[in-house]
Amino acid sequence: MISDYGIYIWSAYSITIFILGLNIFFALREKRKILHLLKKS
Amino acid sequence: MFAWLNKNFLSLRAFYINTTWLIPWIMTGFSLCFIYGMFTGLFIAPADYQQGDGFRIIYVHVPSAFAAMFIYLMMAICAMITLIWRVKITAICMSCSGPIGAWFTLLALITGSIWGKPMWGTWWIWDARLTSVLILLFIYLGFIALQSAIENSRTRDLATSIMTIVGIINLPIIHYSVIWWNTLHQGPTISKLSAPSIASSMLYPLLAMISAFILFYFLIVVIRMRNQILMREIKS
Amino acid sequence: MCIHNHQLCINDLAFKHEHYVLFSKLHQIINPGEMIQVRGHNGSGKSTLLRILAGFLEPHKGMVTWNGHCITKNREDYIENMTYIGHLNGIKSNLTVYENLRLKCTLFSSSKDLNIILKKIGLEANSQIHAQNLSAGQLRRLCLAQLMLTSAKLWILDEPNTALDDAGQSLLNTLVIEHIANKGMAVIATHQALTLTPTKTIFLGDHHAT
Amino acid sequence: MQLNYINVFFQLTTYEIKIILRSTVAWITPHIFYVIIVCLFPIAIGHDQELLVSMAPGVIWVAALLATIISMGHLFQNDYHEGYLDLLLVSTYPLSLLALTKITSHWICHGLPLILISPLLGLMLNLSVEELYALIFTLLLGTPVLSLIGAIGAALTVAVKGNGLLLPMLIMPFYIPVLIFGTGIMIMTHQNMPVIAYYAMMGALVLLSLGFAPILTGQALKIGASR
Repeated sequence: MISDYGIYIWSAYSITIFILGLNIFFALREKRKILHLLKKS
Repeated sequence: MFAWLNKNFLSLRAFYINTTWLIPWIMTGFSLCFIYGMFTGLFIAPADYQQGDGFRIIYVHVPSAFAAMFIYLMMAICAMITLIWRVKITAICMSCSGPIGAWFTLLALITGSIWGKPMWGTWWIWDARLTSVLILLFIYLGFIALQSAIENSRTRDLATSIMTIVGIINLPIIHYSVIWWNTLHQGPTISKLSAPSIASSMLYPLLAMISAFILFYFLIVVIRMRNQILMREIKS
Repeated sequence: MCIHNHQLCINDLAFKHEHYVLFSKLHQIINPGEMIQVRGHNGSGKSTLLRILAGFLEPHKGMVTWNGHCITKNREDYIENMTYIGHLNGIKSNLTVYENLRLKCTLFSSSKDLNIILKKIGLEANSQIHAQNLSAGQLRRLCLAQLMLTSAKLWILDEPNTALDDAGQSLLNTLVIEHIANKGMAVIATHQALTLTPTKTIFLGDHHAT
Repeated sequence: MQLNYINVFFQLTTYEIKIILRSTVAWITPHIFYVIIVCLFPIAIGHDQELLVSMAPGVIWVAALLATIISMGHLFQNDYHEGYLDLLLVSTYPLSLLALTKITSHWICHGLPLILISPLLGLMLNLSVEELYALIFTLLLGTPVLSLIGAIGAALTVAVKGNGLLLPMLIMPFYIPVLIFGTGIMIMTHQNMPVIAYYAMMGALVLLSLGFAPILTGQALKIGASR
């Protein structure tokens, strides 16, 4: 198990997952917006 | 041959149809690699005898730095194709890749500095590798700025292509000059970021994470390209 | 192929702005000795069409060919035979009139006698004056001197008669007539009627605007 | 034909230089800016001689970079707004040749004076004679690269409204190798180390950008000027 530097490792991993999630979020939000536009037109 | 390619792969419509079934596959591949890499990287791989558990940050830092450079290479290839054959799909690919690349570069910088804190005792060090990644971030930001400044879509595609090509010519020069600069200024010669002769039990999770990041890039870029294709469809 | 056998061919040309179609399905053939007038109201895409013909812009559909070759692919050959005057004069304001002419001579590799040209455009007395002190009409005349410098077969003129007085207009007319008589071609965009009758007319925008 | 190109190149360059020099204020401003930036540093840091000497290469080079970018903004902007760029585009000569004339004239009007002023500034920052020579030589090799690379960015952003800050953002990263070698050579001169190899590297940079930049600038002009 992780014994030393725990806080650094966890923060690095959580930031990674956060940024990856942010990318997915942006892409999907863009998609939702465009689908909304498509429905209107 | 070109007409055939155009009909089956390069036209926007064909791309949209072809990628519909591709997305779930990329997603599965990404999840498998990511979960395996995360799990073994965090819990299975043995601790480094010099850095202890601190080296585990390598499993997010190196893949993101690799992805950042890989994405720039992809953009440069797309830029070449756009300039030479005026293919639309590669231009869309390039414009969608820019922001993703910038995110990965930022991630590499953040994880790098988090790694640096326990290893070097400071958040930031003007080490050759970190500095050249920082410059890569600036280039990405310039790309995004140019992209958002030009309104006409065709001009934008071609102008950013040229900019990307200037970047790819310059990047190796920047990289080597930064390395030279680093030795000149006699900075701390700890190169802990490179892990020489890595044990295979440490290597497999790393490879898995690298492929996970690349697959993630493909996933996002395909989704965003499909968005752009729909957007252009709406506009016309 | 005979040397006079030039032909500019507009084939199914379409151009759209980000949101709307400016023009589409444009066909026209221009042969030596012909003059085309492009007509249409403001914003109907006259300048855009001319910029496409000059190769500055790429159309979204269709193509423009010169002697059967696409003008963007075979640009060197086309450029030798084409000259373009936009609605901007392209005059360097801090060079004198004479220097501006010399600069154009260099750009179009011409060796004509500049004094004759200066006399023709009526700027002989002003030849040592900086171009920023000229009036709009004088600037336009200086700009049109380009037509006397090049040996291009095809002239693409965007609103050539703006700001010109009567003498300037007639100078332009004689230039165009001479050019057409020498088996030249001209594409002229204007929203006002020309004094000389065009061979063909391209209408942009509302088709009943005649 | 080849001779003709060289002829045209010289004629056009002369005209471009005339054009730049006649709008005196726009021509002088970047140089004054350069001097002011360099003078700001001693004022900000204080008159610690040791510190100033060790900072001088960096200060001078960064100021030179900024001054070049400032003057770069005007490189194609006026041509674009006056319609002169259209003339260049329909000229029978290759665009890369015309771009090279613009770049050369820019370097002669903005790069050379920069080099001429810099020994003076170097003296104010207490540089030794060897370092002054190094400063002049590195600037002599470095400023053409700055003009060449900057021209690509200037051509790309020519049609962008309010491109004041876009251009620096775009091309600053590409200036970094020049900055590194320029300051590096001066530091090595200060430490009495052999520097010939690094001059050769800068020379290589000049040749490389001389090869690529005019072509890319020509292409960029064609693209940037489409409106």
